[in-house]
Amino acid sequence: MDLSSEPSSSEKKQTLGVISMWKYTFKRFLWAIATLWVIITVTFIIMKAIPGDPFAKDGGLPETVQKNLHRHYNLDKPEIVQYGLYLKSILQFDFGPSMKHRSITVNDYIKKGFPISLHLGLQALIFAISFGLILGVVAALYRNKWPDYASMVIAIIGVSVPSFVLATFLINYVAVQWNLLPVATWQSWSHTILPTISLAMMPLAYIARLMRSSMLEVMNQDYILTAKAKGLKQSTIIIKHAIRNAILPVVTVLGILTTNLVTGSFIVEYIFGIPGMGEMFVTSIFNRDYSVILGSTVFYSAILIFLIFIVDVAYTWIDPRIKITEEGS
Amino acid sequence: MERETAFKKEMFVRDETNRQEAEKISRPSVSYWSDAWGRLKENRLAMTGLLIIVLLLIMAIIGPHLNEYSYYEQDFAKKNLPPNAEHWFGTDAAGRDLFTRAWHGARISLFIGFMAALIDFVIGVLYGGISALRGGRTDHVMMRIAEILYAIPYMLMVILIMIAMKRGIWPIIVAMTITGWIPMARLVRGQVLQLKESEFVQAALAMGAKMGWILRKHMIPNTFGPILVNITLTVPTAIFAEATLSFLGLGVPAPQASWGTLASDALGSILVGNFYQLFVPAILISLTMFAFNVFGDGLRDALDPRLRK
Amino acid sequence: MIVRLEGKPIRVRGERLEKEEQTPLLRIKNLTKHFTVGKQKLKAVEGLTFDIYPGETLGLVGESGCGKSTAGRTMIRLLEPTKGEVHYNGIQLFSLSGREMMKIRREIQMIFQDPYASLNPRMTVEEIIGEPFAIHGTLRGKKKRERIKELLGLVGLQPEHMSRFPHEFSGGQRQRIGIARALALEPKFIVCDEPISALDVSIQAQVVNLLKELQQKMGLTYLFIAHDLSMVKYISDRVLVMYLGHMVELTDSANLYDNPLHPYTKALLSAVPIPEPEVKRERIILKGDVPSPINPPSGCVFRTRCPEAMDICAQVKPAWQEVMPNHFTACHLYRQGDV
Amino acid sequence: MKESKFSLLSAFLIALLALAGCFSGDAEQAGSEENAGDGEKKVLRINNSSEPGSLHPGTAQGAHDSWVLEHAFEGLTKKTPEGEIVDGMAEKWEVSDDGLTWTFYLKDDVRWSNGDPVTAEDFEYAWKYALHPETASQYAYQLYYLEGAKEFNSAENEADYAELEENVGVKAIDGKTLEVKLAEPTPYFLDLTSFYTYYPVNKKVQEENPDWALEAETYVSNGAFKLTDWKHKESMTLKKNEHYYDKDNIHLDEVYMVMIEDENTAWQMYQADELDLAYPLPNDVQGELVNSDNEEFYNEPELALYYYNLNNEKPPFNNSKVRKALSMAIDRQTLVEHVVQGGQKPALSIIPPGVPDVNGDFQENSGDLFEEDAEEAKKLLEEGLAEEGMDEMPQFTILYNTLEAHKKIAEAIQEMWRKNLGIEVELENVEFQVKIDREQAGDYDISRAGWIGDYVDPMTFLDLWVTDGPHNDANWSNAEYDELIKLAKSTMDQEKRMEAMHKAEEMLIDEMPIIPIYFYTKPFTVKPHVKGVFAPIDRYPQFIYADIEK
Amino acid sequence: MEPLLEVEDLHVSFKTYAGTVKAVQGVNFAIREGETLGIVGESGCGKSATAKAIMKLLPSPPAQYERGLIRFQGKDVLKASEKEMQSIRGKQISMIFQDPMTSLNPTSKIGKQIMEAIVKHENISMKEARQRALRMLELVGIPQPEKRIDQYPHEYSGGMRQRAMIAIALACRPKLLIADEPTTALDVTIQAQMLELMKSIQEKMGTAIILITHDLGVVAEMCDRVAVMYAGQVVETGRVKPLFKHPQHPYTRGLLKSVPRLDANRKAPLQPIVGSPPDLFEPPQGCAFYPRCSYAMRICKDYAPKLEKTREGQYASCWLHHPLADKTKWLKEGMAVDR
Repeated sequence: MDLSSEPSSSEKKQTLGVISMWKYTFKRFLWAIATLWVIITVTFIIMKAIPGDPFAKDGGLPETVQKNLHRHYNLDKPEIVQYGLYLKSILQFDFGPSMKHRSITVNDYIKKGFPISLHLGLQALIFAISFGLILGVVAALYRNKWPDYASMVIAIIGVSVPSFVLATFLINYVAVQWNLLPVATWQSWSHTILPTISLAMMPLAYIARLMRSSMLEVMNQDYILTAKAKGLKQSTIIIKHAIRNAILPVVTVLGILTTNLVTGSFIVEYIFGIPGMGEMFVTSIFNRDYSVILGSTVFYSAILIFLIFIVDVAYTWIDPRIKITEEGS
Repeated sequence: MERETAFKKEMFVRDETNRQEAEKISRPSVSYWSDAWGRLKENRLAMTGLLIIVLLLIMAIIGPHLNEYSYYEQDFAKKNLPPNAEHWFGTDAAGRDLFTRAWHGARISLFIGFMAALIDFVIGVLYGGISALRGGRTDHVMMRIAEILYAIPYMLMVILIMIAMKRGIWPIIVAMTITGWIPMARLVRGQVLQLKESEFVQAALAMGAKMGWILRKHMIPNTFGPILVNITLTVPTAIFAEATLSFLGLGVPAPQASWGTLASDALGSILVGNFYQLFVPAILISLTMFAFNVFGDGLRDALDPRLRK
Repeated sequence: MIVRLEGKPIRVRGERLEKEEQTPLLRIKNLTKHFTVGKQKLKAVEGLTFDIYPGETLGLVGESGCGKSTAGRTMIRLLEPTKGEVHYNGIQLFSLSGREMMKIRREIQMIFQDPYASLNPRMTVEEIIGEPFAIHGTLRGKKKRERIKELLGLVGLQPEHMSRFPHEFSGGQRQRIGIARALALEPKFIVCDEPISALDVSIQAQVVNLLKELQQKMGLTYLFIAHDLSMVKYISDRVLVMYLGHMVELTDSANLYDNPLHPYTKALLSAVPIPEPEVKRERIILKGDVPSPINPPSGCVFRTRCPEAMDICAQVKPAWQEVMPNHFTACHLYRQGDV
Repeated sequence: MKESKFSLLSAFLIALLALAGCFSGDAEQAGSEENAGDGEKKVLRINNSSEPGSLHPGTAQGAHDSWVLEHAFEGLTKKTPEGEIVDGMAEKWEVSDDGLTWTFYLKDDVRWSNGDPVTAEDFEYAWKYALHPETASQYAYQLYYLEGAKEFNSAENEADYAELEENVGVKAIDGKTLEVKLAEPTPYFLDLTSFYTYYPVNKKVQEENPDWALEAETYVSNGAFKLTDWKHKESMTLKKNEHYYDKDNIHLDEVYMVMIEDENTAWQMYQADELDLAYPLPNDVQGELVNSDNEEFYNEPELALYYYNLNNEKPPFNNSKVRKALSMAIDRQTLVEHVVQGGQKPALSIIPPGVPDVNGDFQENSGDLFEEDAEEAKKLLEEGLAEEGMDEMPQFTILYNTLEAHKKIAEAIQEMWRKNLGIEVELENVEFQVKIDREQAGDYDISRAGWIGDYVDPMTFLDLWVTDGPHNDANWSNAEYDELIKLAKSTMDQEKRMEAMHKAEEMLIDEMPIIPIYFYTKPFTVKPHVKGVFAPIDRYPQFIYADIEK
Repeated sequence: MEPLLEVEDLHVSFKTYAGTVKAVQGVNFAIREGETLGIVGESGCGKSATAKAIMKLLPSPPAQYERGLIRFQGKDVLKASEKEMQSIRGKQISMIFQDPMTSLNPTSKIGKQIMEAIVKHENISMKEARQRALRMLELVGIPQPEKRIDQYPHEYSGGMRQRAMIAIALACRPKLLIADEPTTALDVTIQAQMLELMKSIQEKMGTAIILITHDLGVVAEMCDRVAVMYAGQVVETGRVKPLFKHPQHPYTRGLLKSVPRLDANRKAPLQPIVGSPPDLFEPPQGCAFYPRCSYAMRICKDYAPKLEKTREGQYASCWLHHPLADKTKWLKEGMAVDR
């Protein structure tokens, strides 16, 4: 029953995996940069295609004043020069001045707005993950019984109500009528509750449904049977074997979900008057504040790319089966 | 050995007829789709969803004609009426009949939803199909392009494009589909890659089948299930996205109304207690989302090969 | 059941004699197929060289991952080869254009392993069996239906099965549908890719008997791929054993069972459990697992598991040689005429 | 050896929670600080809607900037709650007979919030700064009344800057005397000196730190309040300026301004007692309050006109009968009562009420200059179309900028034209900036517009429509009208001016290059415990003298 | 001697949307300590369901234990609570499954998966449990257990995974090991290793084994006694040697006749069992094997035979053993009938 002392093929694969892991990471990094560049360019072109002057005023401005403004913001230069200048400043991590607000630059905007959006987004994410996972697991464990239906109804209501409607209702009842929580602004933790709920309902529902189907699939796997055959308790099986494997698909969508939450909060931020990046994005679009639109799109995309990258890494990290060698294509 | 005496000798005569049953298939013939349908019918929630979708479609067609009001006619003498015998869903701030407007909105919202899904479907199938079938370098390049587009946050992209275009239903659809087709393309690509390796496609290839035949006879019928599921989930997403655009004032041009514009128009009405104006579109949107989601889930379960047999 | 081989001239596969003898239906020369996995090469098939004669059944045996299926598929150009030639009736298949290949495809067919995966679940039996006609545009309408009925009868199914879907059949019935499809164009050569491995014991015999019967009736030539030796012995005239992409041993079926030469063949033979509790056999248990074809061992690929491995095995790749008449093997234990 | 990766994942999640916790910790501090002060101090909480574009008087623009500036700064003059122009930084002033040279004498005890005295140089410096081409000030044109101002502002060559700057008609004679030379006689110049572009800037501070206006820490102003806290995009805090000469009449300790864009949310905050003053109000709320006798509700006149531009260069809108027909077919009473709902006055003339005539009110003296008459309108339309050789009204579009209120009005007018004239109109909404672009390019049929007077004089409206005027989006041109405006601009004789301007207004109505719709009002709500808020016709509600009595 | 495990008249069915599948319809067998019992049958005959039923591993719904008795060491398993079952599973009875890849939790280290069972059932520290796991890995022949213990299943080869599964199953030295097709997914040479391993472990630990397989060869090699299942029922049971020599049921006979034997003359044709197994949605009223049986009598169509003793140590359920039955054909074909 002795086996040869040669290292097995899978071991070799592992060592190869480590080497190519770095190469892979580096390649991914270059790729991310290229993607970002394409996005910058595309956004820049769209930006220039959008009609409307950022300095327009009802009734119009005297030509002289307009000229001064355009010169001030380099808008009088040929577009290719503007593009070059923009690329150059982005390389220096400088997104330039806001065209509407002389008091803050786009960098200030991001510095100020992003932590808030991030806080709101992550809080919503944590809320969505914790409740989504619980709902999903409960639904799967009580498949086709009332807890399943109850959690899925909650989940479906979550995906069914537009966030602006939900937010309006929450403000009207919870804050104004019942006076339980503040209406708007971003001051204390209690101010964050309503926007968090408004924002989290959609991903919560999504996670719950994903987790449910994932759990159902995992619970049918042979290794669950193995665990059961070992005599483990149902709770041990669910916690140690089922959830851990079922959570993998949830982890894969986490990146996109996080960006959706962090970048998709503009309506919630707008309604609750939260000085985050989303609110700033919406207002800057309506103000034609080019530099802010460009800056935030580029910044958002960079985050998205970064998060996708992180999730890829996290995934290889949780799931030992993923072998980089097989990702070559 | 003790035997019951009821057995007679002739019962133990060699029976030669038994072989007729050897290859018999006792169950009635069921095609793939009727089997899926049977499975779907068992799922009460999904059937409820389907019923709601059908009702919504019917109402979108006949709803605006069920009373004498048009969706644009204003009558300030009758503004902000709660639901009553004459105006079944009440009236809005300009005295327009909400029942008619709601179903007019259904037309627009559902049109946007279905159209977006259809375009996503067409582009996604072509793109994903070509990518997977050509394989190699083409596949690599095409998937990289999709990946780049996918790295732009969806709603941001939609808003940017909406602003660059004129208002209208078609621009909304275009904006939504400009990156919306990517998940479909990925799905199709995955499916096709999988099918490409499947034995029945290999068998057809061994027989000398051409690409067109394989597409028509093997790829399309076999990817149709997952694609259908994806479509049922794209429709509500598009309706939802349209509602978001409406909130930002980027929805359909007035006095047309989609559910999204109806809802965002009515947001102010809640401040003065006219809840029904918001309830009507909100409930319709929710109902649609609910219906499509449960139907899509049910469909996925019904078509899931792992759940067969 | 008559076995065709009897009464045929003895085929001696030596270079010199071959020209005078019956010409092979297929000549496979140095067939090699590598896959790219990431940056690495997976060497699935390495330098296969053998002939298949008209009317015979050549068994191709090896464990999973030894490249037998790849070899079968590459031979009929379902996969493009990395290297090598396949001559079918003297025509080099790999140099044919698509249109020329199309003609040849009528004569070459394949039967697949998994009767569940090889039939399109969305097609009726009629469509499945009729697919070759549709592709080649040979038969239409009523004639086509008649022929399909005929084919169904040939494989022991009833005409009323035509409107049924694959999932309504049992595994054996499905495999018979697959066979009917393969027979539709009256081919000369069929690659049977493990046609019985997925079937139940009682059904395996049905399919094997059917294949034999059809061979007799229609003068078919088979390449019969299998992963164990028990059934291969029944159906094959000659058997080729593969290990890790390489040819290990090739000889007449009876010869192989009576007098296996290569240690791997010996082990393979002894590993098959036989349903005879009375018989006690001395078993050769191989150590370890099959190495990865990405990094095959140096020298003889079998040496890592070979109970008789020598120093030379790690350094020199054993040559493929005819160590006895009609008996080829690649092993350092044997030198030509040394047995 | 690596520990369970799963537990690491949970650790990551916990870390996220902790992160969230530390953020909110910060926020809570800020919150409690604010709460602590509530009991003693008199704090007025209002909503400024948006982040100000700039709080530098030279580059400020629009209402969200001005509301802060009007309380933090003071110009040469200021306005009383009654709308009178009284002394501000200047205690007295003189004007030459030709109306071209103005001399202002500053008060002695006026100081900046950092204690520096306010000097005439500060004014000269501020005005010239705003006019400097490199400042690229949007509101620089507000200073074009000064001699040489326009020339300086439109200079393109850097070499000319110094010379042109020298030629601008403002000069500090000494520390307390400011001499201003105007290009044309401007009877309403005094009104302008209370406008924020005319505010002074602390020259010393600006020269030391050009970015002083970007943050509260470095902010120096000369008004009743000083900016003490500015959380960009979030909130601003104004505190009573102890160096203000009239500080005894200032009762508020602090003004806390949030920036909530959404009117609905702001109103809900007001309802939940998180704000003391709500302006602007959501449309539906306005409608309800107008018809109620809610004592918190105020509805003050506003120096502004809501109108539709007609593209006078595009047939059939080049025909005055067609234009008049469209105008006469609008039921303005229904519109203001049911759609706009703010108690606005239907506009049957151009100048809003509240602008003084020689005697009385300009608008009252004008009276209704035309009548709405659907029958007559239909007739006129047919005639007009016949004159243009058209059988029926071609398809045309109303262009408006995206806003719920504009949409409702456009929908209603669309309906009225459909009912009264039998014509089909389309609606198109675009972003504000796009609308402006399209108007200036002449790429529209009918477009929604509004004009808020810069100063209290009919001229702020009437000079919009002079031939080739920068704001003449209707592209209307009438030599006679141009003459009348020129006449009114060249004299200080009020009687002559007013007569010319009445005539000009009548011409506008007669020709109807634009369709006046209604005169704005300023509906807002104030909590009962807040006293002394007043709303000048051309300003947001002012709370300089406000007090809180709880 | 009191049997370790007794199964009497076990009935299990599955409720699905299309109807009820009667997967197990009256299964009887017993196993004594240290013995190896083979359960043999084709796919879908209910052998796996029976095995899982013994440990009450079938999820309910859709499974329903309709009637019958499973007695393990005198205790009725079917009546045991879930908690009692948990103390039996892994400790008293263990199970290994067909596919070692899917049976191991991919995200958990092998060592952890072994220790889990030990910690659950035995009151020992983690450190001791790890020592025990190491010893188990060594016992099942995993090289470098110190290193392997901290690896994940995907780092193991197929054969090693099945070894690891055995290590998990035997970690608490159970009385009974149920092996559900433990070698089906493995290559022949690996299968041989595995059978060897199971034999040696049984010798060392004295564990009783229920070996479920479709391969008569495996049964012949491994088992003391065998139960042949068809369509949810045990049709024949007895000691391996006499049963293989003198099968008492036409199905057993058919099975034996349809597999080729390595040593037998390859020219002797295989005798397949015609047709396909019945659909368990609508099990036939009479003998389930009736449509495929070459000895079928009229009675077989309507009356189901019972399992009765036919020879010493052999039980079969077939009307052929009825005194009134016509046994001519049966006898002619060389089958022994005792009475």
